[in-house]
Amino acid sequence: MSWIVRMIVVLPALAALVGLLCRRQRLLAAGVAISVSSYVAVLALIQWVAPSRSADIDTIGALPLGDLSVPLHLLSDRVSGLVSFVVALVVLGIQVFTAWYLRDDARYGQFAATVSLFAAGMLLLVQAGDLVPVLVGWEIMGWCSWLLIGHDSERHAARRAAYKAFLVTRVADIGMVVGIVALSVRARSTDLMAVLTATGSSTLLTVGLVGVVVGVAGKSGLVPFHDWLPDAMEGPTPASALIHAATMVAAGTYVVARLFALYAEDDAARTLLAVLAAVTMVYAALLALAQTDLKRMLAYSTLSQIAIMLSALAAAPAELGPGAGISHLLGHAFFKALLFLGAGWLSVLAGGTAIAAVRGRLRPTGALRWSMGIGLAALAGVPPLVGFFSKDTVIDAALEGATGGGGFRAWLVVVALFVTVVLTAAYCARAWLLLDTPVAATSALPDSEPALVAAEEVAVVTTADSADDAEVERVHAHGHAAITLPAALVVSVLAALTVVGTLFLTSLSGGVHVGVLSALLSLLLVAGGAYAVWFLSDRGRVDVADLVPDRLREPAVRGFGVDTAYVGVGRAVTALARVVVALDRDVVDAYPRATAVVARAAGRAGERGHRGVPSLSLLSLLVGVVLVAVLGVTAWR
Amino acid sequence: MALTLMLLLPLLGAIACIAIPGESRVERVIALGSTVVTALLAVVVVWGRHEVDVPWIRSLGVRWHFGVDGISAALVLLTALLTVAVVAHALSGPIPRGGTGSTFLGCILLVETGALATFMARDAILFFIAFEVVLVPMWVLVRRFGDDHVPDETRADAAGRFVLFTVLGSTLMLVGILFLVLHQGTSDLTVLAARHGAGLSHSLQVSIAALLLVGLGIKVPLWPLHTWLPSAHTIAPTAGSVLLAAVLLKMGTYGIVRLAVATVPYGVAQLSPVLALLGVAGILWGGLACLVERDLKRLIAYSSVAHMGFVALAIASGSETGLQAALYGNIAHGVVAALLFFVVGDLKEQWGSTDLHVARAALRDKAPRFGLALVVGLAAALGLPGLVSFWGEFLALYAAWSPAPDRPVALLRVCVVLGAVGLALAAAYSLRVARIVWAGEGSDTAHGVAAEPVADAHGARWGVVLTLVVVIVALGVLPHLLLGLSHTATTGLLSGLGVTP
Amino acid sequence: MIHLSLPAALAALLAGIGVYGVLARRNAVLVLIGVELVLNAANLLLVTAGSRPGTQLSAGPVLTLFVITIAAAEITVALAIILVMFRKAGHIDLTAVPDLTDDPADEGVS
Amino acid sequence: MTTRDIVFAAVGVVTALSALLSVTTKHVVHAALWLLVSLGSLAGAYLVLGQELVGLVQLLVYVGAIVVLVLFALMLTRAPIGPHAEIDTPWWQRVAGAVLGGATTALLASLLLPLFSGVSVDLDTPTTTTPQVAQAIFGTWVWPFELLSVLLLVALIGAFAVSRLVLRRDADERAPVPAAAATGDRG
Repeated sequence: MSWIVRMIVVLPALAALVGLLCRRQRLLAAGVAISVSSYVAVLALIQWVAPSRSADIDTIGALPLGDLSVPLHLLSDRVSGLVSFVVALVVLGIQVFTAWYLRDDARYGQFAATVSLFAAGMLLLVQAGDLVPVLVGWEIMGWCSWLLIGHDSERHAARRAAYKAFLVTRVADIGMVVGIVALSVRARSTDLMAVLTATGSSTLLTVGLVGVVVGVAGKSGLVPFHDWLPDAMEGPTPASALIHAATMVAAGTYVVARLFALYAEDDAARTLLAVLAAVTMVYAALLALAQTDLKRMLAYSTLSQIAIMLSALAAAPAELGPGAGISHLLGHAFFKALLFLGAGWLSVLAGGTAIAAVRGRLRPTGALRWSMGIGLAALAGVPPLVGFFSKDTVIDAALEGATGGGGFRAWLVVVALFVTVVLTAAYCARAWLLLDTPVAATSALPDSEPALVAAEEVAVVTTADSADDAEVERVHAHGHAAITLPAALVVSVLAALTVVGTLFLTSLSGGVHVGVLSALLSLLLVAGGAYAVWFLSDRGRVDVADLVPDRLREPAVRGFGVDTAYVGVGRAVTALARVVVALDRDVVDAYPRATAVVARAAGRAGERGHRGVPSLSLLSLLVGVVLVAVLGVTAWR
Repeated sequence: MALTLMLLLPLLGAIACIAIPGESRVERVIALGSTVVTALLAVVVVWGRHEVDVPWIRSLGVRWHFGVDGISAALVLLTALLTVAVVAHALSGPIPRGGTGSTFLGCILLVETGALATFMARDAILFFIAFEVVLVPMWVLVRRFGDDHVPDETRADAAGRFVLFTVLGSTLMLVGILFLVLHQGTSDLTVLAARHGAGLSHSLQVSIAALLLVGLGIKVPLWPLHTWLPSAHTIAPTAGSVLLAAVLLKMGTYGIVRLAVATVPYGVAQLSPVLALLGVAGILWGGLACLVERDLKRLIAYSSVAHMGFVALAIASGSETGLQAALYGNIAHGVVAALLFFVVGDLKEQWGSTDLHVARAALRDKAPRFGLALVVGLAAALGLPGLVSFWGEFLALYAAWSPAPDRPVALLRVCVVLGAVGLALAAAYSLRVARIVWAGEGSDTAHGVAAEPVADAHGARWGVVLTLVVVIVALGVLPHLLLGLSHTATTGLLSGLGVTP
Repeated sequence: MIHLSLPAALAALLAGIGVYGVLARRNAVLVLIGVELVLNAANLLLVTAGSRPGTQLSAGPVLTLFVITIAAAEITVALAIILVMFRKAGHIDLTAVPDLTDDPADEGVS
Repeated sequence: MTTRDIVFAAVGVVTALSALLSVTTKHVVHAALWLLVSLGSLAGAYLVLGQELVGLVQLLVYVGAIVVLVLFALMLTRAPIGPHAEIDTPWWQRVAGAVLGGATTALLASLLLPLFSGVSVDLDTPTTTTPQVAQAIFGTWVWPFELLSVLLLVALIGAFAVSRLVLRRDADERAPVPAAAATGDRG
């Protein structure tokens, strides 16, 4: 059993290495990537189906560090098995889809290898039974996201987005590193079991857990670190699917879930998490409603959904465990992968992902239309799709926490959840109406023109509006090959999984736990939100977002200038850096230079002293000699 | 026997090289042969933990006492193997202008001799002598073989700074050593370490520790004493930069561990807050300077200041994990800086300068091998897990968070947070470089310099670079290789320090 | 028989005259003449002391010979320097105020 | 007073007087010539003291070589013939010189005279004969002797190098020495 767990981590890493070596042979690279990810998926299936709970699977042996124990163990249980399986499945789907999507890309080999490495990082994090491998997987994913987002590094926007993504998450990782250090100092070990069972300073615990929350906020895009994620749409669509669906942004949820026992004891860290999650889910859902680009809308929806997962962990009562959060993580993985891959497919057909470009383009496509429909419905939380069950499990858990003495924290989460349910239904309905209503029905309307202009202006400002420009260019340049059967199959299979995914969750303790009343309430809210949009948009003829005043809409599309704030922080640091360089040159280095100047001046003065009139110098010399002699003689006497 | 031979071989090679006039094939054979054999001997010596101990200067009580233990083993291997890489790299390209090839190779061999002797010396006086041997050949490398695109005065300035700073440092160190030897009655480092500061009054320990730390801190370099490093790195030829970063800087930290921590533990403990603060100042200062630095070689030099700050922080923690982290960080920085300087040196050879504000073609497409090596080097520089420097930096932070009992905990914890900020700065500057050089920021307008082709790495140079990449990954994935080497030695070094397990 | 106080007195006198010569002349060559007188005073003293009974190793005459040799060496170098001075400055007057402008060779070293 | 005392006194007076004249004469060339006389009579004094070898070497090296060299130097630096008013330093320096010279003499005399007073040697049976000196030089003193030969060589090369050095710098500067003709006669 344990070798399966090890293989799940090692194989993708090896696949990345091999893929990098044979990146020039496209077929070979694709073969390696796809076959290894399917094999890993099978292994993960075995791990899930036949779980053996063991917390001390050796990897490379413990590190000899004296007072700190770093066993570097892997931990295998049902949760890690299930999450690995879903991750592996999504990665497999993405690899297959990429083989078609990037078939004309010169860097396909590198891309596939990076995806493999990314998967290795995520699987390491999932299987880790030790905080150090968690950090290793965490950072490897960050690095791979930099590579994937910056895949089309010819474009300025892609380079900028990649830089921004890595930097923002890395800044948040200050908290992660400090948190992990504090937790392991508390336990004198980095072993997860030791950390969970350690008893010690509660200050250290709070510092550690808050640190981890900050780190998670960075990677999972909680406010105020959220703005990197929409910009990350600059990467090719499969990369977005990978980052959003089951790996990087969801990793935070998994880490917090692993540490849930500790969070249950510490109110401060949980309150912080609850506030951040509540703010983020509502804020991101609102912004999703206003977006002018399909992929950016999906990105904001991811932010909102991730916050929902984390809110479950922030509000659920201790005895319920982290099941609700994990459950939503898995459900979200299915339908978000589906939505992104579907968006990618659609962008190839439509030549872009801007709403203006894809408007009404869904109608004539068969399987794609169905898939997108299922995906959006799941996102909105329509039963019996997986999204409904996982989300209502979260709501139920939060309600239980609230009624069970969770206080302000839990009630905040509950309120935010219900608001988000309405908003989610609203933006899903808007997206569906925009995608599915034939253009003929809308072209007569005069006000679509200003919207386009506005979108262009926005594009100038954010430089990231029409995401995936490279794909657009590719399509415009020489057309894109029609979708292959495997790629289409991937989308369909994901759609099917979105329908039946609930069955996976049932194997999880606390995975599906829907209260009748809360379910009914959320159903009502979903229906209400969707109907409101349908009504306001005049049955899809008008974009609801256009009804928002431009004054409000444009900043919303731009993310309310958070990017400018980031740039401001960057400018401030750079200004500080300039001060440092100036200080380095003019203050720190002044001392050595002053020493040199003083030494030279002293030398010159000495030299001048020796350039007197020779006869006078002789005179004084002899006076000195005679004086010394007289002194010597008298003293000797 | 093998040990003495290993020390004499590069020395004889150097003398032979320098004695050969002009350009000929012979000195190339001599240089490569002696470094390769020395490297093999180094493996043998490290494997067998050889030691040699015979009387040398009887009237001073100085002995010809060299040996390898866990603390120096990795550094000896690093020096010996890296010199092979440096020589191979130098031989597969044009010798820098400024003198004959034989002088150039001879100086490299002399630096190797001095560095190996420093790392293996078991006698404080011997340590000092070996420490000084490195100085003059390094000066020649910077002064005569330095970057010929800059005016002669700049070269003189850089070389002069290097020599004067280092000499000042080693003079202070010598005073410290003499105090120590005078009061302990022996210069044998093994005996001194075994006494562990016993028999020295507390004030004396503190003053000796201060002298040693300032003296060696110049070489490290610690924060306010670092201004010699950027100019020396920028001017030095590739071989000089690599040796400077990978070998010479290590002599400083190694000296702190070997001379100060082992022999005057109380003094070091008293001064550790200062050491930690200076280390963190270096981390932030270097990181910030890298954000706006225009010259790539200068930038790597400042990043060296930042990385050595982590090592200083780890030493200041005083715990066993801290020492392990310091030794690991030492090696890690050696390998990473060597890789970066090899790559950047080759690029500078082609481009003539390494100004980041000049838009150039993206290495990613134009020279994928350089691109790969550069990206791996930068990833390691920002402390990416799975690459070698992660362990040193993470463990340094851990150690500083839980220092030895006699250290100021609160201060060190503040230092940890600031050090973690330094990690974010490292990410910012590494990716800034990657964005400009690797992804070709600003080269969208494909004309001028940006349109010029870049010759990719090939032959022996590619071999050298690839080997370093492999080492970086291997040590990052399997940190035991190094931690195991130094484990028992650090325990011994700290015994009596009062470290509670 | 000879009383050694006589040569000792002569040596003291010669040394005094030599010192005066060094200080009284402005011509560098003539200053050298004063120096020679002082040297010869030393020589005379060496010979005098060497002729005392019981002197070891014939030190007196031998050292005198050595001093004469050294004096020859000294005067060679000194005259070379004087000739150089004459060529550079155009005179060998030691009371002249020397040129204090900086040598351009050591400028620009920072 | 023995005969030798009287002879020595006579030679000594000549030596001292000529030395005094050589440092006071107003003729530049005369100064060198009076030095010749002084050093020659000093050689005589050595003879009286029983050191024939030293006396002969004094004649050979000093009188024969060094004074000639000094004369050459005087001529090469365009020494004026005839009395010369500006041969001496200002009067106060001369006074200081006289005081210092007198002090030197007084100091030495006060040291040496007590030391040698009453010591008298019989030079008819000299303590150190020339063969003994020769043996001492090539026996006990052979290393310093060899060292001296090196010193002479170094002095030779040094004198050569000093003049060359300045010549090269002159060539580098390409600046002639125009003031030479105008002020040369001051020396």
